[in-house]
Amino acid sequence: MSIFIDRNTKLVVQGITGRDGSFHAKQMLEYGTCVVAGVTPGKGGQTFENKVPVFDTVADAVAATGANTSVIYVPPPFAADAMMEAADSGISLIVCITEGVPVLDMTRVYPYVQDRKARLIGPNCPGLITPGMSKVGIIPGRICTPGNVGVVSRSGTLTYEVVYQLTRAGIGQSTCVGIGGDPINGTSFIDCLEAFEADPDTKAVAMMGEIGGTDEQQAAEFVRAHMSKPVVGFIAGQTAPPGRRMGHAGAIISGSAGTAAEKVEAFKSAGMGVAQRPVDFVPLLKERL
Amino acid sequence: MSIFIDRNTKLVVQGITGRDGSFHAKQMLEYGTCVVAGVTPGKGGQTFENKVPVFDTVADAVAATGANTSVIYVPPPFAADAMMEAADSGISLIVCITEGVPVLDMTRVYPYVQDRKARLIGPNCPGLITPGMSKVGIIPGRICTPGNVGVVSRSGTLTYEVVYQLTRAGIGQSTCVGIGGDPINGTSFIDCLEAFEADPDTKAVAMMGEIGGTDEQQAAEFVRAHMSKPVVGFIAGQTAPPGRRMGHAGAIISGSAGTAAEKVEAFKSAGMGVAQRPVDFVPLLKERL
Amino acid sequence: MNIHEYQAKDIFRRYGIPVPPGDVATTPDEAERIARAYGTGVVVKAQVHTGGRGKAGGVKLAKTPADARAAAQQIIGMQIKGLTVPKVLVTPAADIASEAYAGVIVDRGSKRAVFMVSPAGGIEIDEVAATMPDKIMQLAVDPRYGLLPFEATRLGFFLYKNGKLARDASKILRQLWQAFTGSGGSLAEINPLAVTTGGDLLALDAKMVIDDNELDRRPDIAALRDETAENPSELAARRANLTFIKLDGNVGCVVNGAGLAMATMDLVKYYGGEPANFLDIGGSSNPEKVINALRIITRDPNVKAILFNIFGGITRTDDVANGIVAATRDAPLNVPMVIRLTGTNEEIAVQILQEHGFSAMTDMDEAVQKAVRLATGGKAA
Amino acid sequence: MNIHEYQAKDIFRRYGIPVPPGDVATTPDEAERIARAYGTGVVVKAQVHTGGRGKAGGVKLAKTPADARAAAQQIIGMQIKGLTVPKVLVTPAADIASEAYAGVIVDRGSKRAVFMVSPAGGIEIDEVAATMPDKIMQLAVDPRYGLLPFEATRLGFFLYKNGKLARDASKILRQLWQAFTGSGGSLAEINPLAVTTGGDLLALDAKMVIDDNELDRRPDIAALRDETAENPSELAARRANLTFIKLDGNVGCVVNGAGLAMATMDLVKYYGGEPANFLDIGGSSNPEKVINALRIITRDPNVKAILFNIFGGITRTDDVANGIVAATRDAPLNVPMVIRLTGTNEEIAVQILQEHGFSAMTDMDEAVQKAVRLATGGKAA
Repeated sequence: MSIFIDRNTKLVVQGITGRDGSFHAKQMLEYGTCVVAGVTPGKGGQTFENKVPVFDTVADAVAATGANTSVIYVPPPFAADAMMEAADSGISLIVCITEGVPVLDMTRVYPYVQDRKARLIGPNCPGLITPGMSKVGIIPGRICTPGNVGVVSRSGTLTYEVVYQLTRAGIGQSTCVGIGGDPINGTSFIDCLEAFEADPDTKAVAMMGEIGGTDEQQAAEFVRAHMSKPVVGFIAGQTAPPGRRMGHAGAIISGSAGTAAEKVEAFKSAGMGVAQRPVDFVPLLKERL
Repeated sequence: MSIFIDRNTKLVVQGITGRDGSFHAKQMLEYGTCVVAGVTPGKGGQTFENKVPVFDTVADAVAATGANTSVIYVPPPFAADAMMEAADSGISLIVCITEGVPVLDMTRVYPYVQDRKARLIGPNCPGLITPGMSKVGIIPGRICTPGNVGVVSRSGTLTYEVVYQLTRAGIGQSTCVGIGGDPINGTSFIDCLEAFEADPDTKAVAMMGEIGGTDEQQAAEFVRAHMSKPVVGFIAGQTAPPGRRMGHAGAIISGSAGTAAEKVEAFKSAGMGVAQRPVDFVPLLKERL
Repeated sequence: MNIHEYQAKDIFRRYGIPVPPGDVATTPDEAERIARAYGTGVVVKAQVHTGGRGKAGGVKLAKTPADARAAAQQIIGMQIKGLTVPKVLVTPAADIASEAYAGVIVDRGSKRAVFMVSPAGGIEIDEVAATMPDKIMQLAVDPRYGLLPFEATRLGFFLYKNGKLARDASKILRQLWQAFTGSGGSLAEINPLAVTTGGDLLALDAKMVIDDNELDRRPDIAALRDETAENPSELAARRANLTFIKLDGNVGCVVNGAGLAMATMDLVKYYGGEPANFLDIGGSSNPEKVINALRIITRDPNVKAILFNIFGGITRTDDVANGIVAATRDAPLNVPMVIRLTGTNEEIAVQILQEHGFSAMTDMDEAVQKAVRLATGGKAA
Repeated sequence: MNIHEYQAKDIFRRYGIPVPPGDVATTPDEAERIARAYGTGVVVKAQVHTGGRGKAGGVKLAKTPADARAAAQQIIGMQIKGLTVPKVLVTPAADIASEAYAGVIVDRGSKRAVFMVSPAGGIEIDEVAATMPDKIMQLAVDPRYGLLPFEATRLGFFLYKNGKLARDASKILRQLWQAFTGSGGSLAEINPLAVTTGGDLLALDAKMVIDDNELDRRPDIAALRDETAENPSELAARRANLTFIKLDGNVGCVVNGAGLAMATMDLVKYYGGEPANFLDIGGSSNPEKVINALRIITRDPNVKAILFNIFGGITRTDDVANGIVAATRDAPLNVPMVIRLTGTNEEIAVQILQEHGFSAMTDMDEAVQKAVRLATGGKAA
């Protein structure tokens, strides 16, 4: 019925009293997400929107509310600490929206979170949504509709574009996950594909990659070796010049590695559908459902 | 027949060209230990005593000789690095003789070695010996004789004293282990007791503790709960004043904790034999064998 | 952020890495003066944020001060891969016995910083990796421990069999690690790491790339940015807090979100056009960003049509519409513009645009096709 | 190594921890001068390497410079737990609203450095642990990460509900961690951590213990050793590279190995005597160490008999014998001596001793009994 978040998701919002945190906390509440707590050190005891208690630490929030999922909207200098705090406080799913986290910070965060058996999504990601049920992050709820296509992507608005086109074509989504555009992130394409393969209510997967790194190639290999469900892929950045960072910190062709062409080739070799344009997802998925 | 070291022990000596390293490497060779390699960076290619090849790194030594055990005789500033190098090179038993390793270094070494599933004995320890078979460290071979009493101790010469008395009284040893006198060390009394309990050729255990910490109390609890074999204990430091470090970095009564009296009490509560004097080990063990 | 060779060498020097002396010249006069002061043959090296300086003629050996002057004359102001060389490094020529490679880079696969060393130096490490992979040793650093001494020793002995050189190299690698982490690097490279004829190690060339996300907390490193070495339009974009990369096509693109921006460029190409740029106005809906974006794009004489592609999620499309109206009121466009907007406050945005004489589309493919048609005068799509 | 309160405060200050001003006086004159300069009431605090200063009368409040002079007069030179107070710290009296405790110590159980904080400060943390354990929060620091900001925040909010105080405390804890690790500490303690009536945090007292094994690599910290505050015989022993602790008994003990040394002392007690000292000559067989050991022990007028207990493993017993011969040749003993030697080169050692008129025993228990008998004039054992 979904991956990573569902009706049991009890969310704590780290940075709930900040500009972004408060805006999106409201949006999530409106969408129906079970937001049980907020955290801002020094604002413990306050109440957000007359219903969500605010705590000084994540540990306090977890102890008082049983929160199991966290979403982070704190500025980049504090994001690494926030991720580690969540993991150390027993949170099992951590979603970091913050853009601009130094990559050397992430090299420290990654093993820390792993040692505590938590899943991290992001940073620099739009989060995830299980349409009609729960939304954690910033993906606009109204562009989604419940259904059986899993969506996983390295980007934000491109995901919205594709999801919106799916929704308008009557193709609903089981869960949409934005894994983020940074070179080091917590959850990979493969992690999501594995979860979609195991999810009984996902029948096909739409996957949006981009230039830089080899995540898509490894994902293609995973699809070939381990997936029974059809996967349709797209790669952004066919026209990107080498050696330039295309907005996302991770979207860069290094030397001759990480090009769109090699990724598309990997998709094809794995027997995946390949969308040349975002709009191609609709017919390619329809054929496969 | 023994714990930790046996006929399959293939030893690399880290610091083999140093003063202590070369002296004890010779002693170990004479005792019959299978010394397969030495390591001193920059002396790779040399041969020690015309039979032991010297390498620049432990990784090289392991690759060339299949060494599985390491003993470390390098000066304190380099000891932490040497322990980590051994663990990272696939050595499964690391024995660090070096005295004077900063304790904050050890807080870093311990998780590093653990992550690599290696056993560390020491630092600041005399090592271990399985009489008649293999010796790793500095325990004088001639004071030991093969037999079925396991010996474990936090100290050096006190161990020799007891072992020598046992040998003269005709009580042989399965393995003698000096776990070292530092506040943080790799292998505890409990680790050794557990191994002795599992060793079919150990029939009883002699254990020499001292003031400081609570290792002996925990060991007593382990004896009570998990050991079928008799254990005789001794605690050095009945007359030590509180707050003073008695030679060993770990031998210190903090506040009112870690006294000899409380440790002896723990031994008694656990049903262990208690030697008031070193010489008492002989009759107490004879009764129990 | 890229920094110059001479800046990277300054950082290396601060961490104890042996680097040759050198001074920077922005004029041929200065270059000559520097060469004369050294009193030896010198190398004159273009300081520019791109590779391939050597092949492009940006590195020249000069035996005399007059030669140095002439070399600087040729190099300063030359174009290498679209960038103008603003200055040169003048450094004494060294007698070299052998050249190795030592670098550290953030590796996505292992999610760690990874050292790479090779006794085959002086050429691109990618080339070594492709042609003689056994000549490269890689070592991923556990960030919780940093580069451990024994790890540096392993790398050192892979580079040199000689014990002294191996130990010297291991020290340099530890210093390189400090320089790398202490500066917030995403890459630090010594290529070549030379053995002089006197038997000493010397970092003959130095390259560092700084993680942009580190700059806020490292003002000293941020201050190394050389704006004279940047593309002027990219510099203007950065100052306006826009992510902009200039390309050679004729369809100017204004998009929100990096992934959508790339997909839009790709679609321009798909329909037979060529994108003139990558431009991400980001998630906020500040009309000021739209004004700046249009200003920067219209400065490029190649641009024959402008394409807006905005998917309103967090971005409010009415804010974008207001930005378009404000920007074109002050400086009317002399190229056609295609606006595609959808999502948050789409109806309001369309109304605002229509009130000011703009039409808006909602379908991305149609909008891209139209923009390409306009840019090419109907020749494509 | 113990350092003084004022030295610990200097270190804390260097790491940004707010500590009150203060100056050190070694004479009453100085103390008066310092108090006058502050122009406020002061506290005069004994600087001595032991706890329980307050109870012993080593801390006095002084309202006027004359009072400060009088207090210093009383405190400097006084004995606290066997140590002579060499100097006092004169520090302005502060107005305190509340007192908390913050400390970090190397914990054997968790094999990590552990922070302990308690809102109940100003008393020994052991007492708090015994009487109100829920008033203590402990946090073991992962040495691979250091004290993380969120961990410091957790501790801060355990100390203070007030957000500003909690954040200030969390900053101080991070600074304390830096001071602790940066100095090679095995303990660093602020007790009390005071809230002033003005609402600021202040480290009113400071205690640090340095890991002796860190001193070689931290010459700046090693230089803090105050030899005037040490027991003279222990100072002499340390200079001779011996581990020596003075006790109150009459049997002087010279042993190789710490465990055996303690066991020997215990055996002295077992047989009715009292050890005069702990002394470990270590594993090396340098005769010089034996000479120094004898010199230090015989300086203690309480010592009525000397007991050697040497188990020769690495230590060569013949070297020890030679040391005994050399030491007694230069300075004949005026107390009886019992020598027990066994192990490496035992036969040679016995021969050397016999040649010089000493007898040697091989059984530890017999030797101890004999030494006790000699020290007590036959009254015990």
